Amino acid sequence: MKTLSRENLNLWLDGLAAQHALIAPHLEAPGVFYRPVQRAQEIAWEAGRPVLSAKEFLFPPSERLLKVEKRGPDVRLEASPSAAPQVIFGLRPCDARGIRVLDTAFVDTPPIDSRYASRRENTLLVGLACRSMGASCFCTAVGLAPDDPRDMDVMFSDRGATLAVQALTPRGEALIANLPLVEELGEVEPASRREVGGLPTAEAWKESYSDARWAKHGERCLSCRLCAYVCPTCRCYDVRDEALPSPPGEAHFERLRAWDSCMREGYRLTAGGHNPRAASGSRLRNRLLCKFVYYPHQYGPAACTGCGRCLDACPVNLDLLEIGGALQEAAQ
Amino acid sequence: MSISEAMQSAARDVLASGQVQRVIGYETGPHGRVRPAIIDRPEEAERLVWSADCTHNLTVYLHRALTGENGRASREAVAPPARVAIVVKPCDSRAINVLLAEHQFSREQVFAIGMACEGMRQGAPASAPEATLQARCLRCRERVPVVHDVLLGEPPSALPEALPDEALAHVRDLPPAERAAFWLSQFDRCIRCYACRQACPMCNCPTCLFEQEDALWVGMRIAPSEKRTFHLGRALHLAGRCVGCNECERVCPMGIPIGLLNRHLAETVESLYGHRAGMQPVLSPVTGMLSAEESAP
Amino acid sequence: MSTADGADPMYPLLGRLVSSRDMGREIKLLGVKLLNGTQPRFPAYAPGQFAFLSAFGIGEAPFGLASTTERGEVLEFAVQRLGSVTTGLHELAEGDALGVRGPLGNTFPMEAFQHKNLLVLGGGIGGAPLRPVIHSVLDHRQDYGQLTILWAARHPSLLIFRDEYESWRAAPHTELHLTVDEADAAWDHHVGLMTDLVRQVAPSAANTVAITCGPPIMIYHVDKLLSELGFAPEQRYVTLEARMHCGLGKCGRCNMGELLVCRDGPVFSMAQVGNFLESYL
Amino acid sequence: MYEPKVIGFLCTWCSYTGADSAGTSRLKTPWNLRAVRVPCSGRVAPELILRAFDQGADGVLVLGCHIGECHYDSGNHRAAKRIPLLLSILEFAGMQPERLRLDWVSASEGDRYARIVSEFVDALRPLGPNTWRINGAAPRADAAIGMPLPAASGLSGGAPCP
Repeated sequence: MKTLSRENLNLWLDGLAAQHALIAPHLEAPGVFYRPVQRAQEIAWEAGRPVLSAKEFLFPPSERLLKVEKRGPDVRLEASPSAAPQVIFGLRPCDARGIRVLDTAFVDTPPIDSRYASRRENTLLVGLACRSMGASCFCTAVGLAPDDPRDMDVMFSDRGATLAVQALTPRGEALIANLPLVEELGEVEPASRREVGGLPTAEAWKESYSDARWAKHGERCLSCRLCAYVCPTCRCYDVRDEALPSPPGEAHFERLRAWDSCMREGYRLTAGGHNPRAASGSRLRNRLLCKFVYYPHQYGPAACTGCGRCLDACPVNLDLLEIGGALQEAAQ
Repeated sequence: MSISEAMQSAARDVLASGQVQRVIGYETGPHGRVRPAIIDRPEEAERLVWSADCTHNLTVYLHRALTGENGRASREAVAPPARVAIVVKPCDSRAINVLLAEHQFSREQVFAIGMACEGMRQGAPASAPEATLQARCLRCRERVPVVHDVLLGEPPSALPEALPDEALAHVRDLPPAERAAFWLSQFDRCIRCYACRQACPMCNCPTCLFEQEDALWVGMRIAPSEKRTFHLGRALHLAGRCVGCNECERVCPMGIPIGLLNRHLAETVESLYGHRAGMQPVLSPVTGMLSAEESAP
Repeated sequence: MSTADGADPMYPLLGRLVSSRDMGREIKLLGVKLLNGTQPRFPAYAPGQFAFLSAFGIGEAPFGLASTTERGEVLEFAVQRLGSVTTGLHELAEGDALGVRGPLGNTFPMEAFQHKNLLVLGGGIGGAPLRPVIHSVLDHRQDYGQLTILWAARHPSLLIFRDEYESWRAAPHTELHLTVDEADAAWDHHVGLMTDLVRQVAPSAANTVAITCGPPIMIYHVDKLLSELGFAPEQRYVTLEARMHCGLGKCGRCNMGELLVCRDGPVFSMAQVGNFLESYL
Repeated sequence: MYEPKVIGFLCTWCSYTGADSAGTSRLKTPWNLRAVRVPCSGRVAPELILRAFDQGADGVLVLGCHIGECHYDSGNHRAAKRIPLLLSILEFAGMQPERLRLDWVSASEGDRYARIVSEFVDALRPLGPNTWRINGAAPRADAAIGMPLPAASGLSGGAPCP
C-alpha cells in the first residue's frame, strides 16, 4: 500500500489548484457543494454528501453550443472554445459512477457529443473513499461500494495521519507520478457496508409498466425537476437560441443548451399539441424506468448510482426504494 | 381518542358517507418521514397521521385534484372528484381563501378538516434531535384554521408571544450593496428546478410566465441574472396572495431563503393596503383599482 | 474538438432558402440549398429521414425531408406554422440563410417494399415525410405494385402538395383518394375522417404494405382499422413524431419507452410499435 | 459626471405625446432617456422593467396618464399598484430606489415631462453606474452572513466524509 501524508496531500492540492481548476467539496452557507477551490484549506473534509453531484462540471446547467452572427441575409457561426483542464478531488464513488454513466451516452455511443467530450478529456477524477454509508445511501444495491475505486483516475482512502493512494488509470498514474509516496505494510481497511435490498431487477421494473400504482404515486408528485437536477445521471437537455448584445446592423445570438427534465409537465408535448405523458404518474414512471430499463437499453449501464439524493431531496418523499420495493414484491 | 385517530375517523366518515370522493392528508413514509397522502377509500384512512411534522401545505393538491389535471393518465381519463376533503393547518387554510377568491374552485367542492395547530417542528437534522419549532411557527399566532368544516384538537387558551422576524430585519438593515451581494449569492445557488413554484398553491398558471418558449422576460440560461429575475418576479406574482406557508423555502434543495422575499412583500402589501392574504376569500388588492382616496390627485 | 469543421454533430450546415411557397393555410414548402465552400455536402438521404432546420436567433426543430435525393439537390420541407421556430422559418425570405442538420433517423425499407402494393395514408402535415415514398415509387414505377394514396386534412386549405395530385393520378396503377373533415363550397371529394375513407376504399391486405403518418389519434384509429382489414403488424408502417433537440440520441426528449424516436425511428413497423413499452398516444 | 442610461416607458396616449409637446416647445430635456412607446402604463409589466435593469439600464422611468384619464379606464391604476411593489422588492434586493420612478404626464404637459426627466436623471448621476447587471459569475455565499439559512435538503442523509 502506498500512502501520502496529510501535509503532503495539502501541498499537492495547493499545487494542483495553481495549475488547473481544482473542484472539491466545499462548505458554502447552507450545505456542501462541489466547487472550484483555490487552496486545500477550502476543502470540506468532514462533511456529508455534497448537495449536488459533480455532473455540472462536465454537463453544465447551461452552456453555449455556438454563436450566431447575422448580417443581413448572411450568417456566420462560431463554435464554443474547448474546455480547460480540471481536476475533481474528493469525488465520491457514486458521483464518479454518475460521470461514467454520462460517458456512455455522450462519448461511448456515437456520435460523440463534442461539448461533453471536450470537458471529459480535460477532467481527472480523484476520489476519496467514503468510510461508511449515509442513512439514505444505497450504492451497495446498485453494485457499487462506498470505497469503490473503479470509476476514478486516482483513489484516496483516509487512514488518519496518512492517506492510501491508488492510481487506476495511466492518466491517474501520471498525475501522482511525482508525489512523495511511502510504501507501507498492510491493506486499506474496507469501508463499512450496509446491504440495501428491495431494488427490483430490470425485468421487474419493466413489468411494472402497467402497474396501477404509478398513477397513485403520481398524484403526490409535484412535477418539479428536483430529483432530476440532483441526480448524477439525469442528462436531458433543451436547446434554444437567445439574443446577445450586438453591434449596430448585426444581430448576434447564442445557441444554448440547458438542463431539462422529463418530470416537467410539457416535456413530451408534440408540435401538434398532443402530450403522451400528460399524467404525472407516467412522467414519474418514465424517469425511474429510464434509470433501470431505458438507459441500459440505449447506452449500456443502469443509470442509478445509489447516491440517495433524490430520496432526501424530494419535497414529498417519493422514495425510489419504496416504490421499487413494492413493485418487486408484486413481481414475486 | 388521539388527534390522529380523530382525523382518521373524520376522513373515514366523509369518504364512507360519500360526502367526498378523496381525502388529502398526511401519512408516514420511509425513514419515519411524514408526507402527503391522497386516499380515495374509507379503509385507507388508517394510514393518515397528524403530528408536528405535517409541515406540507396540501392545498397545492386541491386545484389539481378538482380539475382532474395531473395524476391520471389522459387515456384512462377518470372524472375528477366532485368534492375533496383536505387536512389544513391555519396557514394552509388561508390558501383556500385565496384560491376561492381567484375562482379556482368553489367552497362546496372542499371539505376542510381543520387542525388546531401548535406549530410545526424544524426538519430535525441528525445532529439536533431535540424538537424546535420552525421559525415561521414561532412568528405565528394563528391556532385555528380560518376555513374549516370540522375542527380537530384543542386550540390553546393562552398564546405564546409571537417572535419578531429577525431574519427579515437583518436583511433589511444591511447596506444596499451588501444586500445586493447577499441576494446574488443566494440566487446563484438556484438550479431552476422549480420545486418552489411547483410546491406553491398559488403558482397554478398553466404555463409559467418564466417558462414561455418565446419569453421576453427571462432566458433559459441557468445563470444568475435569469435566476434573480425568476425569484423577484415570482415574489411579485405572489404579492398579496402569499399566505406564508413557506413551502417554497422548505422544498428548495439549495437552501435559498425564498420566504424572505415573500415576507417582505407581504409586509409591504399590509402596510400599503391593510391586506393579509387569505384571511377572507377576497382578491389581492394589488390586482385591483386604487381606492377613491388613493386616486384623488 | 468542437471546431467549425463540422465535426460537432450539433453544429448545423449553412444553407440558403431558395424557394418558399405557400401550400396551404399556414403551410409552406421550403426549398433549401446548402452553401458552397468548405462545408461538406449534405449526404444522400432516403425516404423517411428527417433533418433539423435552424431559424437562427430562434432555434431549431426537426422536419421530415419531403424531397428525394434523386430529384435534385434542393432539400424540401413542408413546414406548418405552429410555434416559434416554424414562425421564424415562415418569415425567412428567399435568399436568407438558415441551418440544416441531417439527414437523421432511419428510412422506409423501400427495397423490401418492391413488387408489393403500397397503401400510403397521410393526414395533414403528416403527409410530408410520405412524399419521398410517393416520388420514389413514381420514379421507379415498374418496381412496385399498385399505389393507393389516401390523403386527408381537417379542411381543404390544409391539404398539402395539391399541385402534384394530377401527376400522382396520372401515373400507372396509381390512385389518389382525398378526404377532409370539413368541406368548403368548392370541395367535391369525400368528406369525413380518414377511417371513413379507408372503409370506403377497403384496400386488400394481400401483398400490400400500409404506411401511415398523421396526428397520433389518426394513426391509432387507422391502424386499428387496418388490422381489422387483415393487415398484419409487419404490413403496417408508421413514422412517428416527437419533439426533440438533438436528433442524435442524446437529449433524451423523444423516448418512447426504451426506444428513441430520433435514433431507432422515426419509421417503425407496427410489429415494433406493438412491443414498445410506451404508447405514442 | 457619469451620464446614466435611462429607459423610459411612455404611454402613447399621454406621456409620449407629452414628450412630443416638450420637443415642439423646444424645452431642454436630458438626452439620457431612450423612450419606449407603450400602449398604456398598465402594459409595463414588472418583468419588462426587471429586464431593462438586467440588460444594463441605470434607471427606468414609467410615465402614464393621470389617474382618472386612462384611455383604457384603469390601466394606470394597475401601474400605480404594481410599480411600488416592484420598487419595494428591488430595494429589498439591493437596488437604490432612485433608479425606478412612476409618474403621470398628460399630452399637454411638455413642461412637466421635461421637469420629471431632468429630475430623474439628475438624481441618477451621483449614483454612478448601476451594478445590477451581472457580468460573469455572482459572488458566492462563503462568509458567515449573520443569519440562519434553511438547510439544503440534499444534505440531510449524506455519509460522513472520511
